[in-house]
Amino acid sequence: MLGLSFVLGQRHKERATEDPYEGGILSTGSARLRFSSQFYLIAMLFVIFDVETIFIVSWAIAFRELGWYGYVGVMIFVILLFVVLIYEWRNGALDFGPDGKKILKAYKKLNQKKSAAENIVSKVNGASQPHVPALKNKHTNQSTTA
Amino acid sequence: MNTISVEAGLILAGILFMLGLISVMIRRNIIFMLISVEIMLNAAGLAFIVAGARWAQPDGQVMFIFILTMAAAEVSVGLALILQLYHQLKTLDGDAANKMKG
Amino acid sequence: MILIWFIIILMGGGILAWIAEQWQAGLSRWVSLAATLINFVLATVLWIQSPGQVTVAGSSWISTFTAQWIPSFGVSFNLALDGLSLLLLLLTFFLGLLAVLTSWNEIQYRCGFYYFNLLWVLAGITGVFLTMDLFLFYFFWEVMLIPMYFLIGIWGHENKTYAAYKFFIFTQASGLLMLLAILGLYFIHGSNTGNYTFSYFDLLGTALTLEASRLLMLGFLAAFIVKLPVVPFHTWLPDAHSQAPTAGSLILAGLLLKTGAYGLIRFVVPLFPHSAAEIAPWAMLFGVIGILYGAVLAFSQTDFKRLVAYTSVSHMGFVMLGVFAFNALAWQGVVMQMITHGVSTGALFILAGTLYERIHTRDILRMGGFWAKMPYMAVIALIFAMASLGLPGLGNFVAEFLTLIGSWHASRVLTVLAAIGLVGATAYSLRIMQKIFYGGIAETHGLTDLSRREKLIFLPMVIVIIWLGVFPQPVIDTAKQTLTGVLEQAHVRNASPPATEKPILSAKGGIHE
Amino acid sequence: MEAPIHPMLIVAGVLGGVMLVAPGLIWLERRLLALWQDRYGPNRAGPFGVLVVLADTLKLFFKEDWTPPFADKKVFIVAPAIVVITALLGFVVIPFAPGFIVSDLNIGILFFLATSSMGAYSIILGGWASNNKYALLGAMRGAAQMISYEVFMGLSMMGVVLLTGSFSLQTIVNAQQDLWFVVPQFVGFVTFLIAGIAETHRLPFDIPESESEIIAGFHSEYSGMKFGMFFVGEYIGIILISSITVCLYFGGWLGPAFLPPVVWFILKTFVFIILFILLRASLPRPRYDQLMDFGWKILLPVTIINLMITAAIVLFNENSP
Amino acid sequence: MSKTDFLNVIPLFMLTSSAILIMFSISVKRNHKLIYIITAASFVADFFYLVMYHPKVKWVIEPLFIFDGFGVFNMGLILLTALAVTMISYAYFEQREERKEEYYILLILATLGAAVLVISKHFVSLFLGLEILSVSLYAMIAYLRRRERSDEAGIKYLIMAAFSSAFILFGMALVYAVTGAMEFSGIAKFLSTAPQMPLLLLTGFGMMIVGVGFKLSLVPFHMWAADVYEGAPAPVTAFIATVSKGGMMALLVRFFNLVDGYRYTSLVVIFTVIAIASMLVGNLLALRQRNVKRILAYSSIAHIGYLLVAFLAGGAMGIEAVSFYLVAYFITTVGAFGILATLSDRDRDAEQMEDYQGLLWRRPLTAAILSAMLLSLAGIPLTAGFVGKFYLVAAGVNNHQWLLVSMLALNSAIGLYYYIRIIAVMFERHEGEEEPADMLHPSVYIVSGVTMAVLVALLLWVGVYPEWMMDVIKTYVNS
Repeated sequence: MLGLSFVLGQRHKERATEDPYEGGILSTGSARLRFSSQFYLIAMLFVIFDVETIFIVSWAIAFRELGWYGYVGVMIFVILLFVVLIYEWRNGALDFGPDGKKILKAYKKLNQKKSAAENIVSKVNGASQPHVPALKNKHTNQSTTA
Repeated sequence: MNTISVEAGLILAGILFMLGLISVMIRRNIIFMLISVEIMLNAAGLAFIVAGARWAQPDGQVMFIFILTMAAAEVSVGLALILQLYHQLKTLDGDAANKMKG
Repeated sequence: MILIWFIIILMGGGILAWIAEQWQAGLSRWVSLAATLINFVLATVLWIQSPGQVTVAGSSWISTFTAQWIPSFGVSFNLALDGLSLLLLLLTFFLGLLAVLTSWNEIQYRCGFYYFNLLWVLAGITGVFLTMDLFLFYFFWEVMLIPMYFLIGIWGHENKTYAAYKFFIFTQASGLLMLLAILGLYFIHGSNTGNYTFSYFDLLGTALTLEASRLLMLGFLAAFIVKLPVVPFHTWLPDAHSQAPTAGSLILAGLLLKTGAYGLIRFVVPLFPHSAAEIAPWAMLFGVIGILYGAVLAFSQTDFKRLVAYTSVSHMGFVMLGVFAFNALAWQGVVMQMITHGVSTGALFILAGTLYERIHTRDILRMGGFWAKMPYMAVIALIFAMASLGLPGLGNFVAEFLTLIGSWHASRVLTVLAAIGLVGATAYSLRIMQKIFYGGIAETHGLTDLSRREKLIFLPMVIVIIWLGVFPQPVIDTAKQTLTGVLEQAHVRNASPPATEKPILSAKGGIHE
Repeated sequence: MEAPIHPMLIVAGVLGGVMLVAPGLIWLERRLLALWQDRYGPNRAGPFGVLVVLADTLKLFFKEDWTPPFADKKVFIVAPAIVVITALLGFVVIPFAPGFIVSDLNIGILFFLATSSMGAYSIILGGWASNNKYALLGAMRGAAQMISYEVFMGLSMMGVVLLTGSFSLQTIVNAQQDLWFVVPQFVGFVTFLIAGIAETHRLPFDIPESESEIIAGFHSEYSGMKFGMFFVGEYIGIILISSITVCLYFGGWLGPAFLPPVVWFILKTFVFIILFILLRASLPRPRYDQLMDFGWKILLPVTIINLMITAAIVLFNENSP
Repeated sequence: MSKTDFLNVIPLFMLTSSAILIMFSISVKRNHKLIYIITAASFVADFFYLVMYHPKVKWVIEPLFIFDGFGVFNMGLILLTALAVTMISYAYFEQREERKEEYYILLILATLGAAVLVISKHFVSLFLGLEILSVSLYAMIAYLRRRERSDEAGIKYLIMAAFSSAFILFGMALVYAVTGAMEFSGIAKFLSTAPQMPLLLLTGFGMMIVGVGFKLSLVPFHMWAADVYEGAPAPVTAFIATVSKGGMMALLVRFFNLVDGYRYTSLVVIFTVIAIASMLVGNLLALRQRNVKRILAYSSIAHIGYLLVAFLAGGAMGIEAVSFYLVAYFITTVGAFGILATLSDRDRDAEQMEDYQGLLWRRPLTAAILSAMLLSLAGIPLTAGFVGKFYLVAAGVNNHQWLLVSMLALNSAIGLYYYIRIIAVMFERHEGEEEPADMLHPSVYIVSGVTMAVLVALLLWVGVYPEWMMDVIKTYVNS
C-alpha cells in the first residue's frame, strides 16, 4: 500500500513539466505491424511449461512427505516434459529466427530445378545464359537474411 | 486476516462467472471471447477454492491447479487456431466465421 | 418346416437374382420366376392336401414352425399357417409369379436389383401372413416396406420420388404406432403374468383394462387402416400406385393392402375384441365413406392407374365394412374380397402397364377406340372391368354380396349406402371401357395386341376370377375354420366383462424385477 | 531473532534505501565501466563525479514530459510505473537481516516470481503503447525473453526449495548456517544467475533494447521521468536479483559476527551488483535466436535434471541413515 | 499403488505410452504408415488386454477410478470405435495434409480422455478425462489447416467446449461447496441423508446439466453441433459423434444412477424436456438440410434425445438399453462417416447431396453399405439400429413413460424422411461421367473397405441376432 502511494506521488511530479508540442523522435508510419508468429509460439511454450512448473513446485514443497512414490510420479511427469521438448525441438518449434543452412539448402534445391529448366529452355533456344541464376542467387540471399 | 465467508466467496465467483458469460455472449472478437471464457473458468476455480476452504480440504486447490492447466492448454490451442483463422480471414471478428450455415 | 422355406426361397432367390445379373443379363428374371414358381407350387400342394385337416375340429393350424431368436426378450421365430394365411399365401405367390412375368420386358434398368427388391417384398409379405410372433410380425412389416420403397423410387414413373416418400412415411409412421402398441401389450402381459413374450398365442389372453385396450387397439388400428387404406389415411395410395412400375402396382394393390385387412382380422379383433366392438360402428362408417369416396374420385380421374388406385380405395371400404360387421358371412365376404380384388385390380394395373408400354401415357383422355386395334386386350379389359363393378358370375360379386349380407345384420343404413357405392363402381368401370376401348380412335401409332407372354399372364387371372365367381366354395371353406374361430373367441371374450378392477397399467417394474 | 521492528519503519527503510541506492548504482556503473575500459567516466560534478547522478535526475525531472500524440496515452504512462512498482514489490520478501523484512510470506519465492514476471507487462505495454516499430519489436523480444527465462528461473530456484522444504526466504537463509547453498546447488546458482540477468534484460541479454539493432527497443519513445522510471527500474531489478541470489545461495545476512547482519547482506549484494556490471563490460551481446535457443535447449533440461538429481539425493539421504 | 491397481490401469498406461511412442517416432522420422500401425496396434492390444483381464471383477482405485462392468464395457466400446476411426483415417489423411502424423497422437489422447471419463467416480478424474478429450478434439477438428471451415469449426468448438467446461466446473464447485465431497458416492451419501435438495446444490446440478448438455449437443445447447460436424474432417466427425458423446453419456448414466437423481422430480422433468426438445428440434432441423454432414449432425442430436428416453427410464433395463443403443449407434455412425470419408477427395469432403447422386450405380457396394447405415439410423429392421430403438422403446414403455415413448415414435417417423432422402438421392439414375480415378493407389483403400465391411457385418449381425450382444451387455453391465 505504501509503495503504491509512494509511486503515485512520483507520477504526480512527472506531470509538473508537461508540455505537449515539442521534441521527440519522429515515428514513421503505423507501428501496428505484423510480427512473426514465432512469438505466439513462444507464448504457448511459456504457457505450457510455466503451468507445468506449477506441478513441480507443488511437488517440491511436499516431496519429503511423498517420498520415492512421489518422486517416481514426478519423474514420469518430467520424462513426459522431455519427450514434449524433444518433439518440439525436432519439429522446429525451438528454431528461433531463420535457419540459414536450411534456407540455403531449400534455395539450392529450387535453383537446381530452375537452372535445369533453364538449361532445357536454353538448349531449345540455342543460347545459354549462365549468369542469370547467379545474379538471382545473390539477390534472394540478401532478401532472406535481411 | 479475517476469514471470508463462503457465501461471499461464492457470490464473488458467481459475479465473475456471470461477467464472463455475458461478455462471451456480446463480444464479437474471438480473442475477447476466449478471454471471457477464461474468466469463466477462473471463476469456477475460485469457487472451488472457496468450497475447499469451507471444508478445509486441499481438494479445492488441487482442482484449481488442474483448471489452470487446462485453461493454459486451451489458450495454447485457441491461440493457434485463432492465428490460423486470422491467416485465412484476415479478421478476428467472430461474425466473419460464418461460412457454415443452415 | 415348409413355412420357413417359403421365406428362405424368396429371400435367397432375391439375392441369387441380384448376383445372377452380374453373370449374365436376363438371368435374374429366370431365377426369380423359378423362386416364385416353386413357392406357388408348394403352396398349392399344401392347399390341396390341407382341406382334410382344416375340417377337423380343434386346431385350425395346418403347419407351424418355431425357433429361438431373442430369448431374453421373449422373441421367437414363430411361424404358423392356417386357412386364412394359406389363402393369402396362394394369392401372394400367384401375384408374385405374375409380377415377375409383367416385369419381363418392362424393366430394362438394373434388373438384378429390381428382382431382388421384388422377391424381398414378397418375402416380407409372406412373413407377415405367416408369423405368430408380434415382434417378428413388426419385423416383416418393415421388411416389406423398404424394397417396395425402392421399387417405386427407382423404377417408378415421373413423380416417383415424391410417391415413394409418401408411401414410406405414411406406412412407417403408422407402423411405429403399432410397435408402441405391441410393446404396451407385451409389458402389460408380462407384468400381469411374469411371462414376457411376444407370442401371439400367449398375448391373446391378456387381461386388459378398458382404457389400455382402447389405446393399444388404436396403435394396431393405425398401422392397418393406413395400409388398407381407410379414407382419411389413403392419400399415399393414389400416388404410390400410379407412380409405381406395373409389378409394383400389382403387388401394392394386390398384396400390401391385404396385409392391412389381414392384420385387422388376425390381430385387432382377437386381441381387443371388446374395443373392436366398441369402435365397430365408426369403423363401418369410415368403410362406407371409403366406398363412396373412392368411387366418386375414381370416376373423375383421367390417369388410368390413378383411377384404378381409387377403385382400390373403394373396394377396401368393403373390407372395412365387413370386418367390423362381426359375423361369419361378412368375414367370408371380406376374405373373398381380398382375393378377388387382388386378382381383378391386379389385372387392371397390368392392363394399364401394357398400355403404357405401347403408347407411353396413362392419360385416358388420349386413348380411345382401341378395341379395333387390340381385341384381345379389350376383351380382357372388359372382363375385369365387369369384375370390378361386381357382375354376377365373377369373383367380386360373390365377395361384395357376402359382405353386404353380413353387414346388413350389423347396420342397415350403412349397407344401403355401401350398395350405392356399387352403382359408382358401375359408373367408373364403364367409363374405363368407354374411354379406352370405345369411342373415337385416338393416336394409334405402334399399337399391337397382346403378346404371348401377356396372354400367359392374363389367362390365369381370367380363369381365377371366373372360377371364384362360379365356384367359390373351396376358398370359403379354407378360411372358414379360422374366421369362425376368431369370431367365437371374440364373442366369448366380449361376453365376459373386461378387467376393470385393475387400474390402468398399474403393474410396476419390468423384466428384471 | 531481534526484537520486531515496526513494519512501517522497515517499509520506509527498504524503500528509501533502494531508491537511494539505485541512482547511486548508475554512478557506480559508469565509474566501474570506465575503470575497466581504461577511461575516466563521470568526474566533473562533485568528488569522483558523484553529483552527476543528481544532475541527471534533475535533468530528467525538468525535461519535457513528452507523450507522443500517436501513442496510447494511458498505457504509455502506466507502463513505466509498473516496472518500478513490481521491482519494488519484490523487496517485500527479502530478509535483509533477521526480522528485517517487510513481510515474511511463507510463499516468498513464489511472490518474488510473481512480481518479477509482472515486469514483462511494463515492457510489452510500453512497447505497444509507443506505437513505434522499433519499440514494438523490442517489446516482443523482451516479452519472449522474459517469459522464457521465467520458466527456468522458477525451476532453478526449486533446487533450494527441495533442500529446505520451504518457500520462505528467511527459512532458507537460516538453513544455510552450515553450508551456503551455492555448493550443493551450484548448477542451480548458475542457471538462476543467467536467468536473473535475462530477467532484468541487462547486458549481455539486453536484446529488447539493443541500441545497435533497434535504437533503444521498447523505450525508444520515452523521455523525461518516464524514461527515468525505466532506467531506475532496471537498476532496482539488479539489486533485487542480487539480493535474492544472496539469500538463496550465499547465506543472506549470515556471516562472521564482527559485522552486523545487514552489512553482510549489503556487502554480498554489492559483490553481485559489481558482477553484473562486470558482465556488461566484458561480454558481447548474443543474437536473439541464440539467446532463445540457449534457454530452451540447454537451460531448461539442465535445470530440470538438476532438480531431479537434487531430489533423489535428498530422498536418499533421508531414507538411508 | 498396489499390483492390482496397476494391472487395472494398464489400459490407460498403454494408451499414454503409445502416444509418447508416436511422438518419439515423429521426432525420429515421419512415417505415416508406421504411426498408423502403432496406433491401430495399441488400440487392439488395449482392447484385448481389457477383455482378457477384466472378466467381471469390480475394482476401485480410491478415490478416482472404478473399474466395474459398465465402465469396462464402455471403455471397450470406445477403444473399438477409436480403432474403427483409425482405420478410416488412414486413407483420408493420406491424401491430404503433409503433417498427418500428429493426428494419431491426438486421436489416442482423445480416446484416453473418453476412457478416463467412463471409469471416473470423482470430479477430478471426470474433469481430467473430459478435458483431455476436449483439448485433443479442438486440434483434431481444426486439423485440416488448408480448410477454412475446419478452422472455423475448431474455434467454435473450442469456445463452446470451454464454455461448457466452465459451466460443469462451476456446477461441480457448487456441489462441492454444499456437499463437501467430490466423489460421486460422497455426494450420493449427502443426498440420501439430506431431507431435501438445497437450492445451491440444485443450481450446481443445473449448471452441470448445462455443461453436459453442451457436450452432448442436446437442445437447447446444440448450436455448435452442425457447424462442427460440417467443418471437421470426416473421421473426426465420426469420433465426436461417437466416442466423445458416448463417453459423456456413460458418465451421465453412472452419476445419475449413483446419486439416484430419479428421486428428484425437478431433475427428471428437466431431462424429459431436454429429451423431447432434442428429438424434435434435431429431426425438424435435419429436414431442411442439403449437407449430409449437417443432416447427420442434427440426427445425432435427435439420437441423443432418444438415448435420454432409456436413460430416464433408469434401472437395469434402462442402462442396458442405453448401452445397446450406444453400440448400435456407434457402429452406424462410424460406418456412415467412414463412407463419407472414403468418398471425399483432397479438397473437400463428400458432404453435399449432389455427391451422392447415383452412387448406387457408380459404386454399388459403397452405396449399399451407406444405405444400410442410414436405414439403421432410421431404425429399420434387420439392422442394429432397429433393435437398439426397440430396446429404448421397451425400456421407456417398461417404465410407463408414454409421453417420451410416443415422442420417440413420432420423431422416428420424421427422421425417416431425411434418411430416406439421402438413400433416394443415391438411387437416382446417374447420367454423366464415371467415377473419377482415385488419387491414391487402391491398396490404400483396402483397410477402409475392410473396416466398412466389418462394420456392416456387425450391423446386420446385431440386427438379426441381437441375443449375443445383449448377453454381453448384461454380463458386463449388471455385474
